[in-house]
Amino acid sequence: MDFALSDEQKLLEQSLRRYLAESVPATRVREIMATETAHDAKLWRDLAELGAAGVLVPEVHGGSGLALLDAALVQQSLGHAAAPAPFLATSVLGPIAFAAGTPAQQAEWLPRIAAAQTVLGAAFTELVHRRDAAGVRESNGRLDGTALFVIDAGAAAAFLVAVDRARIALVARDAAGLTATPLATIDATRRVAELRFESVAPAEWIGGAAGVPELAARVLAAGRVALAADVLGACERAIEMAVAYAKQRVQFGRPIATFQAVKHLCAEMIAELEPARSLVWYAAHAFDHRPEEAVAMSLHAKAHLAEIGTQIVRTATEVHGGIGFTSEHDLHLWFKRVGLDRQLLGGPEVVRAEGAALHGW
Amino acid sequence: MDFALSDEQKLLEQSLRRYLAESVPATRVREIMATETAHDAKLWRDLAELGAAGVLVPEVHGGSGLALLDAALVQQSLGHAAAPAPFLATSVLGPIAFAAGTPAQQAEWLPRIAAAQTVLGAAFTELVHRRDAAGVRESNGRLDGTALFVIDAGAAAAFLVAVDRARIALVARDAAGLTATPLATIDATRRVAELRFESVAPAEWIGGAAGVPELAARVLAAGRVALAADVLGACERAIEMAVAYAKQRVQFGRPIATFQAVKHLCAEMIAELEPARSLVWYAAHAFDHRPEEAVAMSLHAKAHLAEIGTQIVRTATEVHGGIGFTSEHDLHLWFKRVGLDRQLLGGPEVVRAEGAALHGW
Amino acid sequence: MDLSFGPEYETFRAELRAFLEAHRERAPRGGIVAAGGSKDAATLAWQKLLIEHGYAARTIPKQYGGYGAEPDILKRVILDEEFARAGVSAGVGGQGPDMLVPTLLEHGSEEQKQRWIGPTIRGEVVWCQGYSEPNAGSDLANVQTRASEDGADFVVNGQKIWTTTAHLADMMFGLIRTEPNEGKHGGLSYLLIPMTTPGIEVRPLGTMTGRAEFNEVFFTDVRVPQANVVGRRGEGWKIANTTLKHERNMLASAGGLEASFARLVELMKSETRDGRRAIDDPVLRDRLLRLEARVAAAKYHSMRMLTASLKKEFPGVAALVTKLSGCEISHQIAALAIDAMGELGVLYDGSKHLRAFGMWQFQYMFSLGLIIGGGTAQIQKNIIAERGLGMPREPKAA
Amino acid sequence: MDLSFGPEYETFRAELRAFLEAHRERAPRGGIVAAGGSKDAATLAWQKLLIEHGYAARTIPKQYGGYGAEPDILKRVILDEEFARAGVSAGVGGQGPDMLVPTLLEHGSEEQKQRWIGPTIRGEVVWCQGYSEPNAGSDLANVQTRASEDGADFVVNGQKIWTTTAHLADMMFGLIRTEPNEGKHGGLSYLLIPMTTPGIEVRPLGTMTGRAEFNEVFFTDVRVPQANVVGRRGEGWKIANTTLKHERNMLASAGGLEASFARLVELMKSETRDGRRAIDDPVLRDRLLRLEARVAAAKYHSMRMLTASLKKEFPGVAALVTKLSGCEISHQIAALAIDAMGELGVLYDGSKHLRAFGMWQFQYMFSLGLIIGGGTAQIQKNIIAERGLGMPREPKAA
Repeated sequence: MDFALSDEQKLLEQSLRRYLAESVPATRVREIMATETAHDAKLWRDLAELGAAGVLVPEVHGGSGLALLDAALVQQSLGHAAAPAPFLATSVLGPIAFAAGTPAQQAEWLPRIAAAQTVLGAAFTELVHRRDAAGVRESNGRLDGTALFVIDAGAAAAFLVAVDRARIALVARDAAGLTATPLATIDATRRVAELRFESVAPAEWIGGAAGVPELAARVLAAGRVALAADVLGACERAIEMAVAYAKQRVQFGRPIATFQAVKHLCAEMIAELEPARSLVWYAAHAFDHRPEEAVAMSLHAKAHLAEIGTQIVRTATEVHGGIGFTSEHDLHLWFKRVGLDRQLLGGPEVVRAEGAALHGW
Repeated sequence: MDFALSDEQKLLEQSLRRYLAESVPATRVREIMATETAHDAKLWRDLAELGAAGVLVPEVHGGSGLALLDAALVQQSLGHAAAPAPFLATSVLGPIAFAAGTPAQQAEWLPRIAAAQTVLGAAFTELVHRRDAAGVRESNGRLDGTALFVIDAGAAAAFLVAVDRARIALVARDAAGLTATPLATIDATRRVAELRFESVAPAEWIGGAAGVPELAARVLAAGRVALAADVLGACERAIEMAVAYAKQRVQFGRPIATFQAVKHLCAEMIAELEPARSLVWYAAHAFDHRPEEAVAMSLHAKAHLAEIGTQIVRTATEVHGGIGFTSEHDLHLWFKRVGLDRQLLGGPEVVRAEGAALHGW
Repeated sequence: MDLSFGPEYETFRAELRAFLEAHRERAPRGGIVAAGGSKDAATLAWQKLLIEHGYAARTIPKQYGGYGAEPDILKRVILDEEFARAGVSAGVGGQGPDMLVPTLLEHGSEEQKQRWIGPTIRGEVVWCQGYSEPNAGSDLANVQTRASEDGADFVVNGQKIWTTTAHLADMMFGLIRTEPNEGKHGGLSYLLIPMTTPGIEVRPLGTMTGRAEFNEVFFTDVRVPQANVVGRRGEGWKIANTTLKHERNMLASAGGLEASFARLVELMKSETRDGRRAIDDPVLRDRLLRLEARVAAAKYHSMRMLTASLKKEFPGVAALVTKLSGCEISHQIAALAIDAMGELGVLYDGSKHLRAFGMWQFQYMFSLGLIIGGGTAQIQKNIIAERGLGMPREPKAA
Repeated sequence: MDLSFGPEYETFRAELRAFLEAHRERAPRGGIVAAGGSKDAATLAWQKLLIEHGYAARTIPKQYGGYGAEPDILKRVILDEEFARAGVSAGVGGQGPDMLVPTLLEHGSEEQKQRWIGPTIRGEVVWCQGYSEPNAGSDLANVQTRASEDGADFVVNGQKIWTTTAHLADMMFGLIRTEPNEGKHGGLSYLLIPMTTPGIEVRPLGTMTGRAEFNEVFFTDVRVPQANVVGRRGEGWKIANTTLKHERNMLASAGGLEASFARLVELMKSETRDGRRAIDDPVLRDRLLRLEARVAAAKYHSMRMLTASLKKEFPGVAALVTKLSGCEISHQIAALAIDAMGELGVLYDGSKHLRAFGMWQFQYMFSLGLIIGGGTAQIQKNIIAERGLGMPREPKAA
């Protein structure tokens, strides 16, 4: 027994980081996010070749058959690069959902996910709560209503949709009666949308029209761990940038890194981040190996990373001074990425309230 | 119009501070707090001579006839000295309560308060909330039950007692059926007690047995402003001590005050304290001059000072390093004084919830 | 402590209300935020009307075009309250009236006062501030933009950054290195520079908010008369530090926090989650109450500081801490608004469902910029500790 | 990542449970806190039994009196869990077994190992640590207690402070200045000093908690054999830094947080306000959940760090941050407990109505002392930034 990444996991992480550093630097991120869907087909295919897109897809369907911890490492690397890639919905939520699907569904979708031949969007906000008048309802086999904040909707060919706050339907983007409207957020590296359903016939139910008990809890738990991992990666990057900047920026005749105040800001950031990394690892591990703790740990990871993440990207900006506030400098890409991660699938207060309820408190 | 202390107020504060610095240094505080009642009759008489004990007592009854802002300045000076004196219950809550009393009650009690010829204790916790099975009830003119956390009970000759969470009775310490049991707290400069009532005949009702509308709200508001002022004074002292210590303590070959980290801790303390001082002034002013804001402002002052006060005495202790943690060093007197102030008449969460309810939120 | 609104003030308030009621249609659009660069006819006419009535440039002496009233905090409070309540423009503001004019009154020559104060308070001349540079951020005395003498002129070369309204401004007041041999602080002069001078180039500077609130200004052989120095040559550092103290009267900033807090309350009453209002969530409500106390503290603290400054008393360390907390509270107000909205709170850029035109995210990011700007929080803390608490400076590096 | 409890571990756990069930009556009272100075017969006998079964001194080599097992985190976890669950003493702990023994194993001579390790792990010899001095707090290298040579002995003069268990200890391991000409760091030696030596005086040092957890130790012409130096003369600074790394295995500290958090939950379920339980207050509950996440992070972080240390991997900056957060979490747990109790939370000193013997206030104050102790948080942050993040040191003062 040991509490550490395996050599394979370190290798996966290294190869991803190397690829992202070389092929998706901030300049490239800016190009991709300026496109309509913020989707780069080549980047997505490359992620498949690196074994990332299919990390959770069983080997029999062409994937790597790995666990959520591996997926979290991928998500973390994407967060570190602020990479625009529909990994969360397609490669985390998709396979977790399809694990409850029929053999036919699995055979149809999982190989395409692993090969990065498709993109999925995930309309799961309603599993957490309803804002405004949102809500998708089923009646006589038809879907009506609105789903807000659909994740990775930019280039999605189909959507996993929470219906009646419990069941999950799979709906093609071009289904009759379905309208997707982009919602612009602060974070342009990922695309969120609103889906409007008017008497839409669902293509499929995942696990049948009656739904699968616990499936909603499972996708939410996986999604929240992945979002926590994304914050983790983004914060790593923000700290790296702050430390590097402090070493080279000279004020009052010396690098600002020699000022105790600047040092301590950096120390406080890393002191928050490192234990949080261990928490994310454990939460991801628990998802597959400690089912009784999986949901609680996903909530802790999501809420805790949201809180410290917000603080870290703010502090990193302060260390940069004015330059970190400019659009020209890249730091704000991570600042905003963490801002979106914080709210998706429930902000920290929401998530902690769920945690308390789970305890029966 | 101006937002500042008057010359008279500055004079009152100066004379008090001078007296306390000379006559009640920490060594004397320690002597007084080691006695059974933590009451020093001479100190109490001196405060009367300085016009402090009767600050709120109308001139016709031998007092100074001043307002809560003046009383807050006295309380603040006492907090600054960590002085053991039953000012809060006797000289703040007493006169505020007796203002609603009968002419006879006023004539009997107010001159004795102004002359420091008596000490009152205040059993008002129930006006905020009940802990454990506490509660004093009236039935057929008799009082039964328990009052917890009675303020300034050490040398009290009589107690103002909240009955049925609304009315206020005045009960002599030696009333038949009344037992006072000291409760030891972290702060030995003031004495808190439990009162047990067994069929006690109340000596008097303040404003009649039917009670006075708003009286409970008024005493609570005044008491909370005074506690906020006590925190203010204690924190002033803690910061003074931290800054002075930092200037003389040498580590790594230089005074620790030259280290940016230490400087910034001190800067953060004072940056919290100074706006809070303005808030306390306004809350005290509003009590007499802006009745519609009085309660809300008392809640803000109490909760805000409790929060920043806790933080400031902690930071001051950190600036001192190990020495600030010793019992030999005086700093802990203020650390503990703020700790008690924080909880009396409602901790910050409790007080903020009241504030929200007051808004109708 | 006298905050009573006596009859004189009630009359003042009643007159003001009547004035606003009668004339509000003549006010320029855009709410109460004082315009910093708009010279359209409606704005100028409105400002003229306000000055005539003593509702703008109120304490500026008559001989320089102001209303010439004695300073009176309570009237200042009433003005802020009533313009805010009416939702009507309070006239021309910005760095000219708020920073340059007080500086000229204190340090300017009679000729400079006569020439600039009137047009500035009337809104006819718009100013920008030229202090920060790429290598003089927190270390402001490190200004590199330099002026060499050439006859009666200076010839200026260099670059300024973080210059708001530079693209709209007629004039800049800036710190320029005119005495190369006088060391960091002693070498600077406070110079008034016409923005139309050949050799000045203004480039918008984008920020994380997605808007260009700032500019960079480049100087290439820009000729400025030496007579445009305010005070004496080499005194620029001292004068700029006075100006910083004048920076936008503090009541206005606390008033901004109050207005922002009021909007937050409204937001939390209207936003729902599963049909429950945000304000009914005890955890969010607790954060709201914490902020309300902080906003109140900032408000009364600013009244205390303004009183001291009007009485020419030195309030000591208390005066140094305002800046540190104001932007922080603004940031926290916006942070709570965003959390109360949840996913709706991260919408931006004109998105469907966007609340208040994205104001909250803008405030969240912009207030962070302000925390950084004008000397980072770290520098502010040094100043508080050293000037305010008398703690010794760091020893010089070997 | 392999946290599976395979059959081997289930067996280990089952055996341990059976052992605790069978023998718990033989354990000394006082719960699971490892005794740091108690040499009563029951404690020594219990420790002997634990070592025989491999439940104490587990990884200490057999030749020095230990059980000689390979390090195994999972078994360490199981031991902590099961002793905690049973509420039974986990045997002798303290600075001897936890700090001195690992140091001797790494730096001691064979003779020193033979002489001291066995008696220490058996609890027969109790140790205290002599590092801090009045003028060597955060600046530990500033140690002034000095030893001059006299024949085969050192003669020690000076003073130590913050010395826990000095009044119970047989021996001290301390930093003493033996090489007056070798500069701050190079002049220190790591010396083993019998506390019974004439010239040593121990005085209890009261703290704000009202208890005397610490002592001052005064040395007047105290003779110590030179052979009692561990490692080489002048290497004390280096060796002490290794010892600091060994400081109390990290799992135990995270386990303490977990236990403390569990007590907090129980408290919040039982304390009421107007009949409502503290845990039903959403605001307090939100704070509780925040802390639960922090406790979990600390727990898994300690497992990660222990794994790295057993694999002899250098975990980098991640290893440096544990101390900074652990005491802070403990302080915050106590702060929430106090707020949940309200006025009951400030009772102390055996007061009527006092909860848990005043444990919460004690923890609140004592954890603050720990934040200060062992290098203040400020020094910790310097170390994190400089050693962990490679940020440059401050320039030396001129």
